[in-house]
Amino acid sequence: MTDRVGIVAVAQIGHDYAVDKNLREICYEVTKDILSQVEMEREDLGTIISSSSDHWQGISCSNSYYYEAIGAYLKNSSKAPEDSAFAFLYGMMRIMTGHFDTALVHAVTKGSEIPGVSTLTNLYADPFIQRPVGLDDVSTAALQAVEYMDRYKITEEHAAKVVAKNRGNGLNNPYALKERVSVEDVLKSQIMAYPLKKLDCAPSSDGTCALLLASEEKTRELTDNPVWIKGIGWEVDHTYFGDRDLLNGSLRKAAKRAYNMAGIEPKEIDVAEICEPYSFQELLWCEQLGFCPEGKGGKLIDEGVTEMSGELPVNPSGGVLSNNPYVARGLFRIVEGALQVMGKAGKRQVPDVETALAHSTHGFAGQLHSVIILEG
Amino acid sequence: MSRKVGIIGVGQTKHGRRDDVNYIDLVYDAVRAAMEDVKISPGDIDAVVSGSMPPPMEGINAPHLYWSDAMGAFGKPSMRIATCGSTGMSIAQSAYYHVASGLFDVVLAVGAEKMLENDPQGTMTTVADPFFQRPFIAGAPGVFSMQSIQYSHRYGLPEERVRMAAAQISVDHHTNALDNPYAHIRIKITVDDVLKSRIISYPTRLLDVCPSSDGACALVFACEEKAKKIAESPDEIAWVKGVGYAGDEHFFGDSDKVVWESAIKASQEAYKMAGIQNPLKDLDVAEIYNPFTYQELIYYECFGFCGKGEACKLVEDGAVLRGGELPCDPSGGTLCTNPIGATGLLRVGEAALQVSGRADKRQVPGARTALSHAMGGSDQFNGIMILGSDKMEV
Amino acid sequence: MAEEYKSIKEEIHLPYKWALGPVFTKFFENFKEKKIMGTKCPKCHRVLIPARRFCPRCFVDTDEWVQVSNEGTVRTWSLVNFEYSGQVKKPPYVQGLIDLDGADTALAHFIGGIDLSDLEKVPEQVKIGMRVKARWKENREGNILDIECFEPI
Amino acid sequence: MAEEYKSIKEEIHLPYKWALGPVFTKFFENFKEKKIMGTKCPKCHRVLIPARRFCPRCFVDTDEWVQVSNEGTVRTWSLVNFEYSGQVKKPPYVQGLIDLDGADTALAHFIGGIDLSDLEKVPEQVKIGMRVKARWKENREGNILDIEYFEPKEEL
Repeated sequence: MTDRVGIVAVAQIGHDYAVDKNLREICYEVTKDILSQVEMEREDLGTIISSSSDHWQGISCSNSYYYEAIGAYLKNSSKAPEDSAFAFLYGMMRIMTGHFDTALVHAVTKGSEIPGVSTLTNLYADPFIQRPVGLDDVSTAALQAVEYMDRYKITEEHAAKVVAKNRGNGLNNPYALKERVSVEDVLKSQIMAYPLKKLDCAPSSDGTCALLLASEEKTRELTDNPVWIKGIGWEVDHTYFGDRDLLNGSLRKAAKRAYNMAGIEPKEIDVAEICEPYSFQELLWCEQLGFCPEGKGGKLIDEGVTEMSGELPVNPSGGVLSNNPYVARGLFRIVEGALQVMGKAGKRQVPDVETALAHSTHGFAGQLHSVIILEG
Repeated sequence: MSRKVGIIGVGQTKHGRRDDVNYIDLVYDAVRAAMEDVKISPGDIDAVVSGSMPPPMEGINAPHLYWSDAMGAFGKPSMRIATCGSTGMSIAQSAYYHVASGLFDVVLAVGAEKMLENDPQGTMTTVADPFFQRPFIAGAPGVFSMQSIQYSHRYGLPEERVRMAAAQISVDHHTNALDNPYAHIRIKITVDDVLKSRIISYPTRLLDVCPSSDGACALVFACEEKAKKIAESPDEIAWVKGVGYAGDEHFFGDSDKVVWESAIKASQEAYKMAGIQNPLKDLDVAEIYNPFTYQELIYYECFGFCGKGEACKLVEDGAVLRGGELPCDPSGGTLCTNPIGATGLLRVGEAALQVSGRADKRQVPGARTALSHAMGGSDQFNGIMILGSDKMEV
Repeated sequence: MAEEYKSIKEEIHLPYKWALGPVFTKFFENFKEKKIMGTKCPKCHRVLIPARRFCPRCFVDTDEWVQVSNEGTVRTWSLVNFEYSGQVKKPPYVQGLIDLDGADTALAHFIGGIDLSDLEKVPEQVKIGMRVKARWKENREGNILDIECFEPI
Repeated sequence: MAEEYKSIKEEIHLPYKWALGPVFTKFFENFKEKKIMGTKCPKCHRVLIPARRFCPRCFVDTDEWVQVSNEGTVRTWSLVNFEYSGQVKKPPYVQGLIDLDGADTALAHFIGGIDLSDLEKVPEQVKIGMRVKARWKENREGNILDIEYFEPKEEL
């Protein structure tokens, strides 16, 4: 890539603070946080790309309602809905053309205000074939889990260990849930959609986050602790659920695009922030990301490779299982990855991180995946 | 740095009431048409950008996932962009940035809508916030009419004169649509018909306002090298010369909708990039997003075609009508065809056909530089793309 | 005759519960005492209606609550004469943007007290610049429809 | 105690009437005679269920109707035990992806005839690879629920 694009500043607002605030207010506050970190005025912002969802907000053209709250009044600002990784990728492209030297990337979801993740993801399904039979986020993840457990002898205990790990990490993250969860708690929790129990599933949270992208030159001007974008890749799978290979979808190829662009191998990743709305998916995604051979996700968690003390810590922030503002969760992963590279992740900091991987996904059982590789 | 980007393929469906096809197949038809236009297949596409109106419009939550196969997007980077009414333009601009960034050589832009399977005004009402404005937006007609009525009052123009200018625009565009086989409404009307049609949302009457349509549009963007390789001839490439976009605040009462800042700023941003000094002279044709006749008068002034309060004169002199100095909406425009998610792309697509000389019976002779525009949000966003041809001045 | 293609019908019901937040809560609290409160921007000194946490143009916190009048002038209006699902009022009815005395942004609301028997006569009764005042409901619940409409003075 | 902030409640009702288009219309017409029809891709020769206008992989029009069996094997399944607004069936219920004999893509549908009295016992009754067959409703209206569910088929 010719000129590099840098991440200059990041900001987050978690569930506890956001839940009783109006959506415009938390968008305003997270944007002001970024501007104060880099001592910029709203007028100096180049372009602004936001991510939110009309169904997830109950307000159509969702960015219209908070347009000026993210400083976009009379600015060139667009919206990439459904997955906030889109907003990050699109912001990066606008910088690369040289039209803008800074881009504010923002995302927001108030999961406490919606009819429910299942009601809204049931609307992902076509109205004729799949919706009437009730496909939704949880049941499709369950269908994927049963196939995964059957083919590679992954057990409910393996999945429960992921929850215990991530909820444990979440205690160190001010923006995540604060209750520790044991493997037993997970196994005892009420069945949602076999084999997924309540604690195998991510909560529906309120939250917003933002980061400032800048051209290489502007990045050096604004910070002496830049994070560079080294590799990106994203890919979509088939429309009909029955058409897809649930255990080998689009993540493997999306990751390959990112690794090739960054010119590195999976083993060079120091820390990963992965989007795991359902516990066993962290294991499956780790396989697809090349962190272990196919089918060996269970072994990965058993050997503690992905613990904070392990060789390749996964989700030091507690991941999506500890904080899941649906549309914003992708950008939360990138923000956490950037904090790790900056060395500013506080109690959840993994020692001397050089390269971080951030991953986002949405759609039934991961129909679309995005992979971003960041370096110091 | 920014690479030169051209539009080479334009595909669209027959717009109108399309109960004969389901939503996925409607998109498939437009994408096949765009690929056949330049004789390429999905294998030649590096990335896909798509979008539509807010998903509550069709009750299907993620169109970019629902259409992935219909767009040939399987196994490709695919992203969705959505800004309500201006979605088509935002998609076109995103496809432009995809290519200009150097990340992708050939990018497919897809927009579609099926407005006749639901209650579009019911959906558009949910654009207004639920706390203060939702009871009062009344879909698009409600808020656009409140904008339209201010125009004559602002410049102290007799309401009759503005009423006549708007009616002339309606007759001109409906006549143009007769030459556009894809258009939804293709009827012969007179000024009298417009003046007598029933009130929808005063001052807007039936023939002042666009239909709700089903329809889809797909455009193929390419970098200079690929565009020259794929297109029939370099003269048939519509180069992107300028892009601009801006938005006002969410609350309708927060800003002036006659001297409309976001429309002014978007056009100035695009003109600066394209090197346009005097729009009326420098532009040969414009495809303006005008779901309501009155709004087009406001756009003429915001885009600098004339001074404040002079839009009626522009219409009365015929400058912006068929055969005039700067003919607007030779395709019949949004007034005759409005599958909203595709409409912004249709403006860009029609502008591309004009500058590449491929607009058949609706071709404006010798058109080399075209403005395309779209509007969205709560009467809030405006986006402009200037297209131009590099063929020799004839 | 083209082959008769079928379709599938369904009505989707989506329940939402939106948090008002501190500023909007206080704005609607004041409706209980028939008071319309705006907030003022320290930089541009505009009084914003509805009251807001920050000024959209200056991007700074508003820092002062200012009561505005229940009376104002019609900035623009429209007669709505078509139906749509979710509509709050049965058409025809008149709605408008009202510049309340003391406010620098307009409030969208209904305009009542208009004879709607002959729609063509409505433009004679409603004029831009017309003076109107709020008509409050008896029992108010803390939402925008606590004001029933604005009626000509 | 933080000041108690209010909220606004509203239920959005939006009516829809989605066009099926020619291929799906014919697909559901055949349900009247308890027949499940797929369409075949001329390039990759896969039989697609439900029948479709074009092949998602080859991006070409399908050109041949092929009837597939009412019987198939369970590719994967799940027991749904939670409620959400707009849900078609009251939980608990079992659903799965069924690879019908003769089809190359799976059909999502309900799996019935399962004893749901003890949820813990369900995984013993439903297995990947299990043989099932369609159970048709008496009066069929031409939609996916004309098949009430797929039920386990005793192997003779």
